Amino acid sequence: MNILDSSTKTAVFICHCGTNIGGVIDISKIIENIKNIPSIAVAQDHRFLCSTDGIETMINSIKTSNADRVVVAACSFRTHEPLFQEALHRAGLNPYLLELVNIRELCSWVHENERDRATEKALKMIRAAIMKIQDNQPLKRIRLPVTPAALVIGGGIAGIRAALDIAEAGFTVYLVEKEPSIGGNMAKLDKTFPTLDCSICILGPLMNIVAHHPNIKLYTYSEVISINGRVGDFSVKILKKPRYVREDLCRGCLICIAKCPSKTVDEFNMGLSHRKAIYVPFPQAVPRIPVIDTASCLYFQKGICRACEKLCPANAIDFNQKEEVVEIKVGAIVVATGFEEYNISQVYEYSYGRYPNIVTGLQLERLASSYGPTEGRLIAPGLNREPRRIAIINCVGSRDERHLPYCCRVGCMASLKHSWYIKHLMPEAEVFIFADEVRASGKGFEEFYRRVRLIPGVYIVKSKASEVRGNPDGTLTIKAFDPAISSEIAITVDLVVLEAGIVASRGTESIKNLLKLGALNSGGFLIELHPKLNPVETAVDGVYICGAVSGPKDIPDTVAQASAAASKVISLLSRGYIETQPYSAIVDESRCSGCGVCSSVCEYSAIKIVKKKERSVAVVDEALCKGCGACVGSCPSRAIEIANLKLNQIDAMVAEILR
Amino acid sequence: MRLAVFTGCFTLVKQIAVEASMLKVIQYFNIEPITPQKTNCCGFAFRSIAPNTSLYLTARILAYLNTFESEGILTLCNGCYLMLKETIYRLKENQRLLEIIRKHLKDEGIDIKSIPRIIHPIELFHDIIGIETLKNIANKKQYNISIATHYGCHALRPSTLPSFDNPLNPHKMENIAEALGFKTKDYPERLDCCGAVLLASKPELAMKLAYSKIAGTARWGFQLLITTCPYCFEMLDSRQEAVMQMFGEEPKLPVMLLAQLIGLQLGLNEKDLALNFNLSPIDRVLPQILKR
Amino acid sequence: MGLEPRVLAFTCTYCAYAAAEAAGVSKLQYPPHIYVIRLPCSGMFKSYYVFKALREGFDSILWSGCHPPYDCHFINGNYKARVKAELLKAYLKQLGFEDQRFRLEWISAGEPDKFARIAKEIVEEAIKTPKIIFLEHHEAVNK
Amino acid sequence: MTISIGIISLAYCAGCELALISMKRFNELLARGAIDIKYSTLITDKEELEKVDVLFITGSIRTFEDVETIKKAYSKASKIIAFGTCSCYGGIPGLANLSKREDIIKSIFNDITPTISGLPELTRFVIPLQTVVKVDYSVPGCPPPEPLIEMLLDSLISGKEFTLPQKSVCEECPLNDGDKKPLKELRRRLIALNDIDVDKCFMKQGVLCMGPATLAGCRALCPSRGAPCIGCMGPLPSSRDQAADIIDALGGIFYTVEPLEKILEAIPDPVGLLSMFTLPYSTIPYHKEVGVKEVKRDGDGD
Repeated sequence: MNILDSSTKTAVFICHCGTNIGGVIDISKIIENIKNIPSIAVAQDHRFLCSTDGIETMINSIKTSNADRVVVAACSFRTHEPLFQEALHRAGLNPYLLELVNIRELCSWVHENERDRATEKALKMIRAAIMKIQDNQPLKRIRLPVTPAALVIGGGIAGIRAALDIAEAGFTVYLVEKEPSIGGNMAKLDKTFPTLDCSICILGPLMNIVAHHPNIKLYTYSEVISINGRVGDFSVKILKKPRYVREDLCRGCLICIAKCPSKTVDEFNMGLSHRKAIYVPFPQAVPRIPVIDTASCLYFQKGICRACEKLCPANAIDFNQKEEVVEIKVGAIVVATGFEEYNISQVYEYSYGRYPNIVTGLQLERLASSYGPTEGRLIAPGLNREPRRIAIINCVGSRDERHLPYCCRVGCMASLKHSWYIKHLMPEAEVFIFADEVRASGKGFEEFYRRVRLIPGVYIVKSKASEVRGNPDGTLTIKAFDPAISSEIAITVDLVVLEAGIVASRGTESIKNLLKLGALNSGGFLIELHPKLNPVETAVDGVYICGAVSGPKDIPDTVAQASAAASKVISLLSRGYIETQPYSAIVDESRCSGCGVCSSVCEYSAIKIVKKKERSVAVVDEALCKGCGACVGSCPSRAIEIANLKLNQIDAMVAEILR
Repeated sequence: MRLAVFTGCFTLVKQIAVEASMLKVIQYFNIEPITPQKTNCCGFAFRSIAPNTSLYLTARILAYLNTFESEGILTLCNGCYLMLKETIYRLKENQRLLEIIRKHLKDEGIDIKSIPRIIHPIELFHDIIGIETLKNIANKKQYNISIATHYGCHALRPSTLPSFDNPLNPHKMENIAEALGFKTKDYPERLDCCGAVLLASKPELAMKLAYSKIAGTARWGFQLLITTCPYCFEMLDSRQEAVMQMFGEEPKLPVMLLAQLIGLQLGLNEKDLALNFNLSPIDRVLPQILKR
Repeated sequence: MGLEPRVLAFTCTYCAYAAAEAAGVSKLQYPPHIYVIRLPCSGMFKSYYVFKALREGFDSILWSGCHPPYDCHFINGNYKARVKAELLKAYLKQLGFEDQRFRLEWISAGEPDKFARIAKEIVEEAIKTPKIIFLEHHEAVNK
Repeated sequence: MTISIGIISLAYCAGCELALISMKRFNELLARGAIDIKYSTLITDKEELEKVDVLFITGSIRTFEDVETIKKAYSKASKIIAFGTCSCYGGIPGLANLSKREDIIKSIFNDITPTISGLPELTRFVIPLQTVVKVDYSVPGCPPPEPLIEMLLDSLISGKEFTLPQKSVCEECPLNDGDKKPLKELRRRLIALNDIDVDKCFMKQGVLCMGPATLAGCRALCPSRGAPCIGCMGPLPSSRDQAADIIDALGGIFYTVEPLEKILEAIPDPVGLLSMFTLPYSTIPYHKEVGVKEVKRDGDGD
């Protein structure tokens, strides 16, 4: 391309930025040089281009010189591009006909002692930008409508809070939970630290509001199986697993459960008790509609029984129910799939799973819970009596390079809470907490720590337990090195509680894959857009994360994050439209061979190969395109380019720098 | 199959039963043992004081055994096994050191030409001879004997080196015992140290460790303990009487080598298996095992 | 003109370019022979740019992006760049070009010092290596 | 009207010339008298090339003899056609640009080099025709595929412009379904070919196929018959570097978080595989030692 033949008119403005640029770079020399380029309509400098005067001067010069594109040599596009784009807009030009050259951060500030060379470099940078802008096109942002509804995946406290917030703002919310009841891990807790609130007493009411909220459509015992589309316009398929109990008829009398003859391990009670084949996971379950577990139901296994069907006063039992796929449209998605305990049988030295009297923190919650397997009496599972001495080991799997490198953030406080439970239920018991440090950094945490520490019979051993060994009589011996007495200690107890590390829940992986979200290697937690500034947004527009799925969290943090995600959703839905970013990929159909490399590398599914007049060509959905250029970088036909950063524009810059 | 058998010092000077039983047993499985004469110490003793010397000593073994045609080196001692395994790992990592060592080896006219497979006895029985073969030997006989397994630390650790079994939860020795028709179970002291390494510097602690192991097996009701390592065998068998006396008890745990146990199943006679060298009360279980 | 080295740095907007700007804010000095071109993402890597820049007279080319595994703003552009860069390096190596003529570096937005250090290194390296001038096709018949 | 044709050959294997003269259509035209072969190294017995309407030049420029041949022939024709990939892009002989000419001579003649005389001297590197002389049409292919030659002959007879296809092999390929998401990791072509599904895109199955970066015109001859494209048709019109284009496509498709040894192993000879036919035409057309002049800088280079 020869700029000498150019019919364009370029205006160039160079900012002194006080002495920041002008003190190093000889701007008058640059102006002299570029004035000789024929296509330059005007070349001006200004002491502070970003001042009101600077902007007004710029607008006037553009108007009087009839320039049709503008190069500004000043500072960072991050801070000043919107300002200068606005100036172009006011001068009647499309804002994307602006090229901002950063001769401050990239030149004057880093070459302060080499003025001549810095001037030469700045000149080259500006000339390269002049060459580049010759091919800039006017661009515009497209507005697309937003479906005023949201999908919340996960019915734990995070999902419940987010769903309620969005529903309260007047938008439809679809809340999907894979278990028969919402409530999540919080429903399993007996009490919450540090206030010792009864967990279900504060969660239960929220669960009931969710169930009856006019704007919330609840899908329990359901899973999200496909998600397509983009921000503002997702179409989602939900698989409703058959309950074999008709939700419209069941009145929740639970006679069926009482009469069911078949028993199996109770998942809600973490394997510590048994439930029936037809069951609700816990008394406060929402919805209060039983589910038949086909794996243990005598009818499904052997074709006999049907006791529940015979006895149901509402005729709600329906053995012929089938899976059902529901399709919904939403504008935004909140992922709140929560956490689960790390599989600590892999932490071999603590012998979990090898002796019955070793339980995890969540199992202890169930043992302590009034609606748990022992109805609130603390019974050691292998001894069938109350334990007298109990050891609690912290950081099991957590902060351990062999397992999970990170802190679970709740184990320390949970261990204190558990000691309190034990002392509350059995004042005579002795509790040993093995913790090499107690992290009590939250509101009221240190106070709670002090309170528990002062309870007689609670001993905190400041050390990591090295091993748990079983004894033939069912008791357990814990070995540790106690730095306080510089000696190895061995303590024999009746029950060991392991505060297990936390990982993202099992269901997270499939949601991650459906949405193409990023996840951490260890723990599988989803990655936020920015750890500091965008903690609930993700790399996929319109998809938000909250709660323990983005990293270990306690309840207050989870709830705060859920509300944050909800407010992001509300602001998106209430605005009603989205604006696409303008730098989308453009396909040159005369070059495109339809080979599909671009559509395969696009992480946002923005490119589809479409048949047009017998030929396959790539078509870009501008609403989905993020302008990352992965397709540009991979297209073997050089048929796809990013608007205003075309191959020949880069070529022109390269050539100009070398001139 | 031809295997070079590296006995190590301790087997030669103290626990000759380890070599005797192993050589007898593997011949039954059509493995031809080569017993080179001019080997040296594996260097384990220098491992912490002069690491490079110990690497050189092991490297010399590798180079020397290179001169024999074999499909691998069977090490009888856990210490030697670790040294050989670790040296291969270190030399692969550090080409410069390998070159230096090769230069010195040249003075003797030997060279590390190929890296042999290092085989632990447990690996030999479990993976090379195979569980199925062992099951055939046992011929569906079941014994009412509960066997405690003792792997020995260096068979499995450090866990960063490649290992023939899960270093934190091994099971191959249990598999072998079960294949032979014995009962076995996990017990807390299973992976504990036998104490042998501390024998020179802290004999009392060493004895205490051995005692805890022997006492542990008694508490969990085992009738027999098996191991493969001559050092562990020394602590748990030969010194059992001394260990128990220190704590005012009588020796009570029969201890056998894995090869001896398999040899008995094969019908080899007790002398051939050097069972007369076992100092632990093996008479308590021997009649039961011999009853066919 | 003449023998002064020329280095071209392709940077991604979110990490490497941000680091270059941050180096400016911190006034970290480095030689002025390095020219920065901003791309949206290192995944926009086109081997053609590197060939072209080398052929046209740049002494070295730096391609920089966000640290693997999770920094990339566009999910995995850096991984795509990595594969291309390695293949390209193997290709250039076979054509006899020194390793330092093409470099791939991960520079996060929080590493302005790393950007300055690499800029310095790469210019110093370029000064040490000879300037290369490609013969045109018609020059092949000049004896 | 009879169109007179001359075929001259530079560094070549005679394949292109054979492909032309053995073609059915060509022989029909010959029989009809529509064309006439005035000169061909293979089938005419003439010393000198006389004036012709169309001159087919096959092979690349490798020796000074080739240079002389061109100089003599160039003015004798009204239309010049670079025929075959060697002529257009350098072709397989172009891979000689990886070695210096001294080394090439030495590797062939070994110690007896000094006693050889009368051999034409090698040019510094292999030159594709179109980089040094203006050609009217380029017809790539190794050898040029039949449909393309037919189009060329038609255009010669009718006087219409001949244009090359603009797109890549993928466009014509029956295996291309517009999706290149890999089903398997990238593997060495020879090893991978043992377990390949011949009705699925090769690229998707982890086999290097040059199709996406190679000019169409062959009707996807190889891929549709169970062999991946090796790129003989040369680069697309928008590019000079098949290698660059295919590297970009490979990197995008087979990106991985794993170490890259496996991918590098899959392409053991990058230049030989990716620029097999086009090295002398690409942006960097030769080994550094073959065609690059190095200028030492002193000090900091002021």
